[in-house]
Amino acid sequence: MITLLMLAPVGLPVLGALAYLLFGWRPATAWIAAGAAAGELAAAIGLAAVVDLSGPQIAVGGLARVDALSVFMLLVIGTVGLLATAASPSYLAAEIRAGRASMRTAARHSLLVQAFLAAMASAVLAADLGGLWIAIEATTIVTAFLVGQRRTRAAVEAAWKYVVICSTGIALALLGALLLNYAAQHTPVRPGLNLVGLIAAAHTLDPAVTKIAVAMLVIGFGTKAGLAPLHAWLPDAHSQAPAPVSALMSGVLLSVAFYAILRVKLVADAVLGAGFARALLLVMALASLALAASLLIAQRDYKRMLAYSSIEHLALIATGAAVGGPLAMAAVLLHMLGHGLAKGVLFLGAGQLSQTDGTSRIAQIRAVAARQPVLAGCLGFGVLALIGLPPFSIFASELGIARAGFAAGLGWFTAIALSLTAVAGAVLVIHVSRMLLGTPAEGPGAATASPRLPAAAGAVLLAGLTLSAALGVTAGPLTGLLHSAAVIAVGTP
Amino acid sequence: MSETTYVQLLYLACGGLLLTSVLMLWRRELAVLIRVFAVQGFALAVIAGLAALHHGGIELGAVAVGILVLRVGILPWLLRRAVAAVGPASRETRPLVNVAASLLVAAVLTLLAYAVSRPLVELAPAAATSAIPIGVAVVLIGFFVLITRRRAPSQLVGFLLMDNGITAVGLLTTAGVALTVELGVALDVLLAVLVLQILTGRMRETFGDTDVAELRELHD
Amino acid sequence: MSALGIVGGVVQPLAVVAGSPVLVGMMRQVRARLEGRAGPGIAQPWRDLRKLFGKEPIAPRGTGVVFRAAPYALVATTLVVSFVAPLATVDSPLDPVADLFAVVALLTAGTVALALAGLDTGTAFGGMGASREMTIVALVEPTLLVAVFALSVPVGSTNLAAIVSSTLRDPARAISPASLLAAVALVIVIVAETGRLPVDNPSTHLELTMVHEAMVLEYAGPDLALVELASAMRLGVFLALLANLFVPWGIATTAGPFAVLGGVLALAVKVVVLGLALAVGEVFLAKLRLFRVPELLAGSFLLALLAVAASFFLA
Amino acid sequence: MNPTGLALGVALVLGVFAAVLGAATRKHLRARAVGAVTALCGAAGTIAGISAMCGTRYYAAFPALLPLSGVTITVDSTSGLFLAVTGAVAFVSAVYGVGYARADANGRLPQAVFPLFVITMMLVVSAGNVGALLVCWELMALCSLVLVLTEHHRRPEVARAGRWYAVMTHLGFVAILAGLLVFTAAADDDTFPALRVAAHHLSPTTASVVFVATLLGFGSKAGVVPLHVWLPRAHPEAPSHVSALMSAAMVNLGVYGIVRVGFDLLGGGQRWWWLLTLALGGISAVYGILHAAMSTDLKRLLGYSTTENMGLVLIGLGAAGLVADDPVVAGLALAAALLHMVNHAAFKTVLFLAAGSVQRGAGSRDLDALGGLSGPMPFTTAAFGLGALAASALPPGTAFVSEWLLLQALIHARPSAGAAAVVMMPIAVAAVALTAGLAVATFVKAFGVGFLGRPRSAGAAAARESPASMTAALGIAVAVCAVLAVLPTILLSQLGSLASGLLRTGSPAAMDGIVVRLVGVSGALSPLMLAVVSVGAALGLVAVVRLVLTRQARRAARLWDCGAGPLSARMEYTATSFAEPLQRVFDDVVQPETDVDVTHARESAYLVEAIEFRNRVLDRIERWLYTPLLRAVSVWAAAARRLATGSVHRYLGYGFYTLCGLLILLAVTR
Amino acid sequence: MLRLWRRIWRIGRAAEPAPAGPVGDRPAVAAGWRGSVQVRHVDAGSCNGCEIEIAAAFGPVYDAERYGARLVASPRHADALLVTGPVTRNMAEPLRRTHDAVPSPRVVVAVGDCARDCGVFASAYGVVGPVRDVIPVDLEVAGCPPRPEAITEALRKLTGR
Repeated sequence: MITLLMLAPVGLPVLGALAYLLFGWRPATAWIAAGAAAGELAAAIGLAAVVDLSGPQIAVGGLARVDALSVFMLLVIGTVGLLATAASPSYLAAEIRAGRASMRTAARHSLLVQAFLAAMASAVLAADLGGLWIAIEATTIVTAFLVGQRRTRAAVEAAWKYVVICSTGIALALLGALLLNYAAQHTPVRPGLNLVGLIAAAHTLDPAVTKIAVAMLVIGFGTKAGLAPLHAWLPDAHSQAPAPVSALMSGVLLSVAFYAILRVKLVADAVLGAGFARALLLVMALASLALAASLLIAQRDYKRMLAYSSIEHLALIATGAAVGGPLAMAAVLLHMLGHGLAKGVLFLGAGQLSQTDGTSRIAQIRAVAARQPVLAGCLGFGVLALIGLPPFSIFASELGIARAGFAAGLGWFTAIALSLTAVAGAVLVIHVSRMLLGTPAEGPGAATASPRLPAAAGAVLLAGLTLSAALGVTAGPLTGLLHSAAVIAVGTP
Repeated sequence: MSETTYVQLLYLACGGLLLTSVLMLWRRELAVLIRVFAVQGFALAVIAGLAALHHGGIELGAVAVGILVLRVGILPWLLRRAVAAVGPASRETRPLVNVAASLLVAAVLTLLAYAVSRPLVELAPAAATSAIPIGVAVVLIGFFVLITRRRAPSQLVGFLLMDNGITAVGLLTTAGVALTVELGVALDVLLAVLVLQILTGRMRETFGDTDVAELRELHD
Repeated sequence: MSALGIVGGVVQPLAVVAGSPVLVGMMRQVRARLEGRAGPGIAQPWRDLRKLFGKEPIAPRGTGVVFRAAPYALVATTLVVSFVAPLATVDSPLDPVADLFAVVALLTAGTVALALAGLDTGTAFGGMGASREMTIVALVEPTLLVAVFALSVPVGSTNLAAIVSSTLRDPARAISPASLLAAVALVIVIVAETGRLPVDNPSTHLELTMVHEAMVLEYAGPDLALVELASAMRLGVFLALLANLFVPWGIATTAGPFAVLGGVLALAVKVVVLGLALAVGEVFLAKLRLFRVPELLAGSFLLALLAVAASFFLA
Repeated sequence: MNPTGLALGVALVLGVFAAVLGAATRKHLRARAVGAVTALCGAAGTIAGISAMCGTRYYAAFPALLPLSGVTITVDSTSGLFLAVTGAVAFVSAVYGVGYARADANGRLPQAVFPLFVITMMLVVSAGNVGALLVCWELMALCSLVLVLTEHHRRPEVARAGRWYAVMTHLGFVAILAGLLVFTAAADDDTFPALRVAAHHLSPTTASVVFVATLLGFGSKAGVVPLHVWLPRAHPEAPSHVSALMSAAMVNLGVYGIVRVGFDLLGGGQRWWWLLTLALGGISAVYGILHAAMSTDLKRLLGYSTTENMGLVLIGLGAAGLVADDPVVAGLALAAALLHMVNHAAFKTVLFLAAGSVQRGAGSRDLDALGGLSGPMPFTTAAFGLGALAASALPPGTAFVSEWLLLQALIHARPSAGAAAVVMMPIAVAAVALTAGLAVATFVKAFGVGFLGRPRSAGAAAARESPASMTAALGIAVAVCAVLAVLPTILLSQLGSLASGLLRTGSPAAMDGIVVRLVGVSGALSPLMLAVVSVGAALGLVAVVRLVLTRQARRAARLWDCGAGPLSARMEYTATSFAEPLQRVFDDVVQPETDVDVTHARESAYLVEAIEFRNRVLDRIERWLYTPLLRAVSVWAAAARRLATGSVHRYLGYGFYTLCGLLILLAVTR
Repeated sequence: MLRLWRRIWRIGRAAEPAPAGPVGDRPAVAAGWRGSVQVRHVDAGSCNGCEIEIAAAFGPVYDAERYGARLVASPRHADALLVTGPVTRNMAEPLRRTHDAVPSPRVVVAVGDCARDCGVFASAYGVVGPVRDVIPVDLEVAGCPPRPEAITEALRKLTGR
């Protein structure tokens, strides 16, 4: 039973992928993707209940393991996955109508998205670092073609950069994993790369080797998480990928990669004490924040803008992780979920906008609020959610991170991070307000009626915002899970 | 096989590994690069084979065979296809850093690798582990190739060079990772290369060239 | 509310209303004599007022209730001040109103009413006069307040009666540096506030140089009478306040008839002396250009501020 | 649940209900429904506030709300004052909104957000822990931002104002956040009692960081110079009932923050904090009123006047903190500051609502295009006139009493305070005095040019009076203003005990219902007597003149135009020309920009065809502080763009160099 | 300043002693003014000769002010209009308006021959006529220009002093 429940998050998308492989994309199969994502979410909820009742579970011959932290990540994947896949049918239909895609492309898109979901689910379910690494590398491979789906020059360029930079980064992580394995091999218990075993054997691991390994792993997985220095693939890939894929990549993939860092950090803290990983993460986080904030200021493309905002948020998450402690970790996890929801909504909304307006330049879009009030409302409130205004949950998580940061004696770093976040937030508001507000242009072109937001897409956007707002008001049933996940992420001192 | 033979062969193979890496920095023709890469793959396979013989693991033997197939057979073949498809004009790599400087950098990187790898060697001093720095050096040289080579296929080679280095480190740490993981890793690398090869093709279709440095459309 | 206060409340407004036009007439007479003219006599302002009250009131078209009410507000505020301030008697019928800040603000309120009336006419001259008057007020009021502050700090109260009786008790205070600086500052701002030379020329016929006159160009008959009466009363009240703040001697401290009579007489003497000095001074002064006036007022503001500083540091 | 909690709960429920109505009802019912329910909500908030001020405290904790933080509600007497003010302003604005919003701001979003704005403001002052305070603060900012943007599709300035507001409020929030979190880090948890305990063992540096950060953050909300730049943009561009709410209620919350953190939580603290507060207040007061005096946009003028009045409040707060050793004077200063805040709320409500009526009735808020409104808009004119009287601190207006109290506090500050106070007090008095003088000129301009005289534009000529709901709201606000003006005693005793509670001292003022009598120092004032005597004198005078002196009827005559043709409205003094002498006086401070364009006739360069003169008064602080800042930011942004050139080699290089550097570091430091 | 003092001291009173009271009728409307009249001067087209004499009348030597007459800046403040010159076409309407602006009771004094019968400008093309053709005249002062004594006397008739 538990095995089945643990296989479901991977299996359902794989079945969905098979369905698309066999039947292609058509109205009848369009909603399979969302169904699989919903199933994944349901399985995640089921697992959450199981884990809550009877603690961590192991299945599939020790290859898969689930605890509160991974269940929480599964919930993030399921939720944002459901949002993205639910918005996909209308998105793909519009792409096909516009002649930018064919039924075959749509089928391949859906197939790859399912594979993507499966890869991410297996990443968080993996019981050892090797499996985790494979799953994360698999996400690169799967999404490469999604990024390059349009086959335009820009799309190919983005895909190339994406694959080259991510593969390079992830190769460093592999080296780190191998070195960690090497260190583990020379301990009495030989835990291999098993995540639990490594922590258990922490006191016998060689610190010097672990240090090198952790550095490689953090930089490597940091690449996938969009942290500096190997962040540069992110704006290109996010701006070129189809909207649902961008939503998934930004909303979930980055978090999943960061989940890997969290796991590595657990080992690092157990072996080296909190200082090393904290310093590494803080430096990377502040560098990423500074970079994202600087590049956001003069940003001219709203999808790239959203991508840089993802870097900023992952940097904030990294700051929280560097701070450590139950409050910071709970905030980090909540931030992942909140960011996933907000960024999902924003990328889906941005997709709608670029479909209707045919451009992703900020300067070419004006007065959306007057033309498409619902879409503008979703984008506007999405940005407000993203910059951390209540009632959206990012407010609560940013507050938690900041509070923990000041309490942990990292006041200056937290203050710098907060200031940079504020700059980024201010800039986001300025850019988006330029697009949303104002009087619609008069003259030729203004007469064409603005297409209405498809009902399904609108519902998805509203649902995402509502969920984000609800989470910001109260975590409700998630509270317990959040706390136990945070306890796991903090590790045992 | 005696201990000395094993050590000498191991060192020979590792030397080959480093030498081929340096050669890849030296030579410009893509075809030559691929041949050198195949040789390096062979050296890697030898290391794996030696480890299998020395430790007597069947798993390691399978890994050696796998490496042979993948790195001497499939990957050079894929690379050759990628190069063959591009016109003769672009069969030569045009490095962003000239060859002399590249070689100098490679020397520095090797030294850095030695310096960094001291704790690795000290953890379990043995013949194999003392060669770990070479693996690390290959990784760094591979990274360097990645950031200085303009042609898509040569960047691919750089990536594979890194990967070879990592595999070498894995083999030299004598701590065979579980076979499933090893398989997964190999599969991922293969897929990554496949993806990159397909993308090279698309790049040629859309840009008419495979000069990566020309990919400057997406910027701020 | 003492008997003395009630007596003062009755006597002072009467004295001010009756005496102020005479004061103005006297000042004009002094000027006339110094200019070699015979002069119309010191009762001339009363003759003018009597005649104006007998004339026809006029409602210029386009003006509203503000225009009508302004003269009454102007006179009423001045009357209230003369009612509550210790001019002839040291007590006030309404002690909680006899506050120096309140008195200054009341007098300013009257000016504001007149400026609004000027704007209400909608003529260019009315607006011009109001604009200039408010510019001057904006600079005069701070000086007044700061000077008041300087006088209040040593006493520890802004109550007029308290200040006056404190000076009576401690005569040395009248010649303290703070007091002298404040006195000079007050003289300057009173000159500005009452529209005398060198800030404003009350007898000008040239609209372009007018300040006070420009605002009242539309008034006729009784309205004009009220305005003229009010400006005379303001002059009288300001001079009386100035006199009593620095030289309070002679003011009635008991409610006896002789004391009150003495208080009124002392007030008359002090005000006449000040008025004569002002009139003589005016003969020797030319009107300043409007944009030189702020320099003068800034100077007096500085003096007042110095007075405050002096009262803080030297106390 | 005690009466305070009950009333607060009712207010919140009503507010949410009004928001639902705003989102759900049909267009023609919406304004009425939202207005009525929001008014009730405001009334309930006022009741809650009054009840809290009378000593009924309310406490509640909701640990499940706001993940990771929890929400605590504490309504004490300090909260009560602000709650009551907010509720009252909300009541009036909501009634006004029935008529006003129907025409101008009747969208679903603004109507739904308006009541939410009200309740978030109420919640800010009711928050009992840092998390709740911060969340409500941001919700309030969010709601006000949405409301400011209501008319964005009509005027491009609205979006610009919204951007300024959003950025400034966001940065201000970060300052508050940092300050309070530094404070919280030293405490057991983030509730106010824990913070009060923690304040005792806070190091002076940390306490200073907390105070300065929160002062900047809360000060920016209060529109304190140099963080005021958003205020004269955002307040004018919002719909007028929102402007009133923002300018009369929201800015107060900045004061609330400073009072709460500075006096209540930190418990006074170091002298230089309050010197800083006093200095900021003085600069704000003078700078604000100076720009108000130069403004020709009626609502912009009112916005700058808000900066001025908040500056005066800060002077009071600063004086209170500065002379904290002398409990009597400190209490007096604090009570004066709070009274001035209440007074400002009252008259600013009147003024903004009246300005809204003008905008609606005459179609413009440019003083240079108004005039002659006393005929067609008598109620509005009367209301604005009384509001202007109150705002210019002349008796018998509201602000007169509080400024009098403030000056009394400054006068009596001397014996106890140190050298800093001795230097600062004269300067503070000079600032207050200068402000008072300029305020008179400013409001004479606003009222005289805007409402009196003759109409300067077709819109003003065709002006019509606002509907009954708007005039009723104006009437209520004017009535409150009048009561505050003549009977401040009913409020002052409460404020006195509130101030003494905050400073932990005795009450500074005693009241006998009519006379404000200071305790411990001499000083008494009776605004009621003053008003009665003034009005009595005026009425008596009218009687004497009408009955005794003149018996002739008024004759209507044409305006004296020197006998030339009829005067046209173009000959009237405008707001610009009215302020011109003042502008010349303060030339060096405001630095107006003037351009003269001379167009010559084609035939000869000596013949002039047209001369165009433009005169603009720009915000100098904006030009000196923000323009270079913005330029620096854009330079920074341009430089940063070189980080993302699109070269994959460069991108990989970042990783390579970092890796090498890290490896070297590891090799060196092992 | 001291020089000015000395000069004032030396010159003393410049005004000539007041001549005997005015002879002739006082306008009836001026009866209630009792020693006070405010005068607004209107130049309806004069050659400025009369103006000089009016100025002289109010100067120190003749000092019309001592009888209670005073020049004012606005017809609203005035009781009497002192009109000089023949009424030109351009000044006819302004003169009427000025007269209308004066609150009653009011008088009009035509000063100089031109104001009385157009003098040398009679029947000139730009002239409407004497003042009485435009507004009612209560008092006339003859002379071209009239002597200051005459003007003063006319004013004394109004003030009654």
